[in-house]
Amino acid sequence: MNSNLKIQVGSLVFKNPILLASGTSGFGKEISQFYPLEILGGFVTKSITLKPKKGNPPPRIWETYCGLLNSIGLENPGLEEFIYYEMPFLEKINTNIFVSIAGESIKEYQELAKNLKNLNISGIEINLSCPNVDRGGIQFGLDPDILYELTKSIVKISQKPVWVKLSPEVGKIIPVVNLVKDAGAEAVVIFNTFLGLAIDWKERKPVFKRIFAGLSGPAIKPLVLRYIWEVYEKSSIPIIGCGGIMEFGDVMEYILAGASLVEIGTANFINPNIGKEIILELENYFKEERIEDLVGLAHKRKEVSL
Amino acid sequence: MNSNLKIQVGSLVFKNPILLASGTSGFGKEISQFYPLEILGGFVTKSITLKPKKGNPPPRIWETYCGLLNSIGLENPGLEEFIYYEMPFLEKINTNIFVSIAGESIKEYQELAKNLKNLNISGIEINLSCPNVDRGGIQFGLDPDILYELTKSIVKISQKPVWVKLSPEVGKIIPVVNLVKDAGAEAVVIFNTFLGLAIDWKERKPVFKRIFAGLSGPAIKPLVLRYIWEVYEKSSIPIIGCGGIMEFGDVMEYILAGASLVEIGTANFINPNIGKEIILELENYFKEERIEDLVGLAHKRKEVSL
Amino acid sequence: MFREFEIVKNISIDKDIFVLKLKNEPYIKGLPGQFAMIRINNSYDPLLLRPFSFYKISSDTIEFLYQVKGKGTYLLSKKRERDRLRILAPLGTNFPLPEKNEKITIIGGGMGIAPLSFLLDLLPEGVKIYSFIGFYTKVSKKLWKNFEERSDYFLITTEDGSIGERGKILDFIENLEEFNRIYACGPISMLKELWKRVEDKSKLYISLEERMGCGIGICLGCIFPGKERNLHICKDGPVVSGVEVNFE
Amino acid sequence: MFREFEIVKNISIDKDIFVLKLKNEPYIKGLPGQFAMIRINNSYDPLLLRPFSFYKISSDTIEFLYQVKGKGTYLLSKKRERDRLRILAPLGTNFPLPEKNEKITIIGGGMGIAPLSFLLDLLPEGVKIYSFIGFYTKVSKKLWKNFEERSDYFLITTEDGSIGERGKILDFIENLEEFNRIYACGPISMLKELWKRVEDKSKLYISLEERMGCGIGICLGCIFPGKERNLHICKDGPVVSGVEVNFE
Ligand SMILES: Cc1cc2nc3c(=O)[nH]c(=O)nc-3n(C[C@H](O)[C@H](O)[C@H](O)COP(=O)(O)OP(=O)(O)OC[C@H]3O[C@@H](n4cnc5c(N)ncnc54)[C@H](O)[C@@H]3O)c2cc1C
Ligand SMILES: Cc1cc2nc3c(=O)[nH]c(=O)nc-3n(C[C@H](O)[C@H](O)[C@H](O)COP(=O)(O)OP(=O)(O)OC[C@H]3O[C@@H](n4cnc5c(N)ncnc54)[C@H](O)[C@@H]3O)c2cc1C
Ligand SMILES: Cc1cc2nc3c(=O)[nH]c(=O)nc-3n(C[C@H](O)[C@H](O)[C@H](O)COP(=O)(O)O)c2cc1C
Ligand SMILES: Cc1cc2nc3c(=O)[nH]c(=O)nc-3n(C[C@H](O)[C@H](O)[C@H](O)COP(=O)(O)O)c2cc1C
Ligand code: FES
Ligand code: FES
Repeated sequence: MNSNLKIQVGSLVFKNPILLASGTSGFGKEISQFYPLEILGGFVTKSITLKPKKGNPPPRIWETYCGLLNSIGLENPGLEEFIYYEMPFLEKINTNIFVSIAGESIKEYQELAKNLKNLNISGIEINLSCPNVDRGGIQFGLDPDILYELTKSIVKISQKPVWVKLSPEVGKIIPVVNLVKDAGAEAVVIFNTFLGLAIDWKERKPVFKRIFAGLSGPAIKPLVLRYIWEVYEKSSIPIIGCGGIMEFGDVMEYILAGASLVEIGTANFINPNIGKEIILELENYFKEERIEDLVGLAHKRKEVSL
Repeated sequence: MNSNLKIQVGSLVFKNPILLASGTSGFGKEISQFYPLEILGGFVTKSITLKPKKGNPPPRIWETYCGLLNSIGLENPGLEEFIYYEMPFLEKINTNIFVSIAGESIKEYQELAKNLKNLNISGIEINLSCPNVDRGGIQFGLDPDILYELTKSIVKISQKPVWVKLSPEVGKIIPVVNLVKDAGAEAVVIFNTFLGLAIDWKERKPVFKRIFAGLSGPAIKPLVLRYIWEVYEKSSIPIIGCGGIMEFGDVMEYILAGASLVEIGTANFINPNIGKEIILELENYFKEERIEDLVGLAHKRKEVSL
Repeated sequence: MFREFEIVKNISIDKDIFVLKLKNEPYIKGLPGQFAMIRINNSYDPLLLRPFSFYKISSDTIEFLYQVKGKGTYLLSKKRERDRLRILAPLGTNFPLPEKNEKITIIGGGMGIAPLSFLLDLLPEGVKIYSFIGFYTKVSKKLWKNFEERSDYFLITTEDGSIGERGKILDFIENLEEFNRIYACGPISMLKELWKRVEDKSKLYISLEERMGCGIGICLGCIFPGKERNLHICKDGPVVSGVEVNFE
Repeated sequence: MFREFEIVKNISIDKDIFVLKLKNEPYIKGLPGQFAMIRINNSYDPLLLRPFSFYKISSDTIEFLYQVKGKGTYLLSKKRERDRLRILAPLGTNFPLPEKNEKITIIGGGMGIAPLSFLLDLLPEGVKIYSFIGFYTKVSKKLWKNFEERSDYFLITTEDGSIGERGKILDFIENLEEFNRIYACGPISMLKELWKRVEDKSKLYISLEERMGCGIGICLGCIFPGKERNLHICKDGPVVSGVEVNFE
């Protein structure tokens, strides 16, 4: 292990900046057949809800140019099954485990937080940004009052580090991240998927039953980086970057733009070893320097010559 | 020529729905070495400004996954040179020619419109969405009052069909397109480029001097389609779709989602024959049906089973 | 599990139909019904890996039978010997083999024959095999030779009658109850009709298809409505028992 | 102008350096300094075509000399004989040929030697040729043989001294004024220094590089600050006269 990769975010220390993103590695068992999850800086679970959720009907995924549209709809086993069947495995992994939570009401989020309180996890990631469900999800993330109240109460109830995962639909992002910070979150996760649409032109209808779906993958990287840059410039909350990270160089872009940690999503589908492979490259690259010193470095190196 | 491809938008008839997008084929001379521009449904010029504009310093382009970031900065010869050196060529092309205009003030836009009034062109596309300049451009497109006043006055001054080209930065799009419609525009062009950012991680600095740049290309297609869908559902203004069209199937997606015409941008760089090739495929496909009947058809075929 | 293999050959055996043969090194032990996710390009367009059932595996080579459908399979068809492909395999469930002396039927539609052909290769001696395979139109004998040779009874149909009987394959199978096991792979409409016709659903093994995001159970994209719960085809399948699914 | 060509060979002649040879059919007539935009993949990643100068053209074949730099050139290096590439060519301006009996110098740095080697092939007899080429480190003789053979005077340098003289190539050229024409291609820093040192800038022809979006003048991406106006390298260049550019 290379200690130059160590980085602190809020009250937690991460052995390296690489996490796996919510909903792209389930509860860890599958990927752990490829490499031990403890080498990761952290792991974020699939979002869980209070009750089990069947998710959306097929088709649930559709490929676009360098992108993936998904309409999974938060399929998950629910809190109870999660605690009984998934936690025992997760608990034993020697890295930061974040449980992602999603609810249809503030009360549901709170209920989830209450039940996670005594578990051996590092923190909670509030998913306020799922585009594929009817209630909760993205709408909550777009209402400043709910956003603030919700975050604040989860911070209080859980008494653990709380991250808030935002949607690109937020639009003006600075007021939002400031709210989140004031509410006590230790970091913001930028972003969940973008809203997108595909038409099956041979069938002459929308691909997805819910019409819109969430766009992830390499296509979105430059769009997300733009917000990472902006938030780093104008706010002081630590940033977890997420969106389109496929390779080592992409991680470097996120770090230099201002992200302290990154989450790898869709890339796990294309290469289940990707987490390990990127960490090895980081260990190699950071022989002399500390990754911490590179966070946001590109801001100091802009030559504004307009 | 296949008359099934004919389509009317506002007061104009287009022989097919394929146009080349502003800034991606200059003033037509280069592409005309590949095929006669008159086979196109229409041609939109590079945006012109009142005075010549040198544009931004290099680098001006950067490739992302399935995308292109550009920071050209509206380099153009200015109104006068345009009229003397470019119009004589454009005038002779037997298709709809739109001149794209960009200004730093409402007055500049008006001045441009005044001077274009007596030219033999089909209409004016107002570029209210360039992300790569300091004044005018995108900011105007985001201010509802300016947007309305500007559009209205250009419609009045030019006495030609006017299209307004929007930026994805508009956010809530329905109020905006309704404004544009009320102001007398015959169509909206959705979209100009998305704001994006890239870091040259080896150099550890932003790629572009202006930091942000405009993202185009196949990566953005699902994002734009989502707005096409929404505007078609909730507004009655004709839609010109633009963003990430690379192939025949992409055109079909746009049409089925609700676009009456499409503009091809970045694809011209990857294949200068693309306009011709897609038109040939359209002629082949629309042997029996009229393309007009497919505009927005996917809306009738959604099965909302949530 | 995610490794690179060298192409031995990749040739067309019929219109739009190819056999891809890889050197089985590093060695994969795959069973009939299981599949591989193939990374087509050394780029992110197409983005996702593509799933293909094993068609034949020996100690030296691995074969796939595939049809060119879209961009991924088109690009795959352009690969040549000595090119290398990254492959995630073996994945998913397999067809359970019958006992000696059982009477079984194998029902395949279109490219669905791929895993069934592999199953045929591995059936124990003494099993009585009834094979029924259907295509839309005439296909090369290379595609069905293995079925003809290894089966005790063999029937082929095409919808346009250009080869074998004219019609859909299920219309030519009368009594399904006489078989100890029924193995099927093909279009969803065929599987559905078959499922409805089989009384004792525990005898039925079908291989399902759905768009796959990952092939290993992490994207939850490959959903199929199960009887009790969602089935994820890449993990709970592709081969499922008739009792697990719900075609209603 | 945008057509498909078959690869005859694509082989490494040094570390990360390749020669790509295409069948010249459909026939292209290209001049030294002109270039081609090559579509690397049959997909949109990488998205853009990549520019490469002609290295050699005969009635049968077209050759490029290229170095693996990033994704595009990496993927290009994996192509093999019989693969096909779509190519937009010929593009841009060329080096004007000298008159008989002129005394010229050719100055190349790194991969900048590609168009200069082609220029050498086409020089009229009787021209007195002084060649100076520089690399960072040792390169295969295959790369500079043509220069050695065709020049009246030939000098090679490497920055680490591993072959030829140690140092930068420009440090070994004393009197530039004695030449009727000066042809150069290489890193921008080299071109800049050279430009500053040449008094009569009309004698100087340099080939410029910048990221290209289209290669045909429609994206305005390939900007270079000119003396009077913006130069677009793909149309106004890549070969420009010393009087056109402004390195200040
Ligand atoms: C477990 C499994 C095993 C398979 N085995 C084989 C096989 O042995 N031989 C073979 O030829 N094909 C097989 N397929 C189907 C094959 O994966 C698809 O044809 C292929 O992925 C299409 O890719 P494409 O890029 O060419 O097409 P795309 O452009 O992605 O799509 C073209 C068409 O193929 C359909 N399609 C795309 N992906 C899938 C998918 N995952 N499953 C079903 N249909 C799809 C689409 O609906 C569309 O109509 C299998 C699929 C699964 C799930
Ligand atoms: C007119 C012209 C002629 C050229 N001729 C040759 C040649 O004969 N042989 C040869 O090896 N190379 C040549 N180049 C450079 C070559 O085009 C680039 O090396 C290549 O495009 C890099 O592609 P990539 O995907 O491998 O690298 P990328 O991943 O795109 O970039 C890798 C590195 O290459 C640099 N680069 C990328 N594109 C260009 C570009 N268009 N011009 C200059 N640098 C670039 C980047 O700054 C980066 O450092 C020429 C460039 C131009 C403009
Ligand atoms: C199939 C799929 C399922 C996802 N499920 C969730 C989820 O349950 N909760 C969540 O917060 N984000 C979810 N996401 C979003 C990802 O965590 C991530 O924010 C997004 O995909 C962008 O990152 P990427 O481009 O690296 O994939 C999902 C994404 C995909 C593709
Ligand atoms: C290099 C470049 C220059 C552009 N210049 C202009 C311009 O001058 N005016 C304008 O309205 N749009 C301009 N655009 C935007 C395109 O017209 C188009 O809206 C955008 O690229 C999205 O379409 P695409 O994905 O098909 O390229 C430019 C785009 C590119 C890539
Ligand atoms: S394909 Fe991803 S869960 Fe099955
Ligand atoms: S590369 Fe597009 S204008 Fe030169």
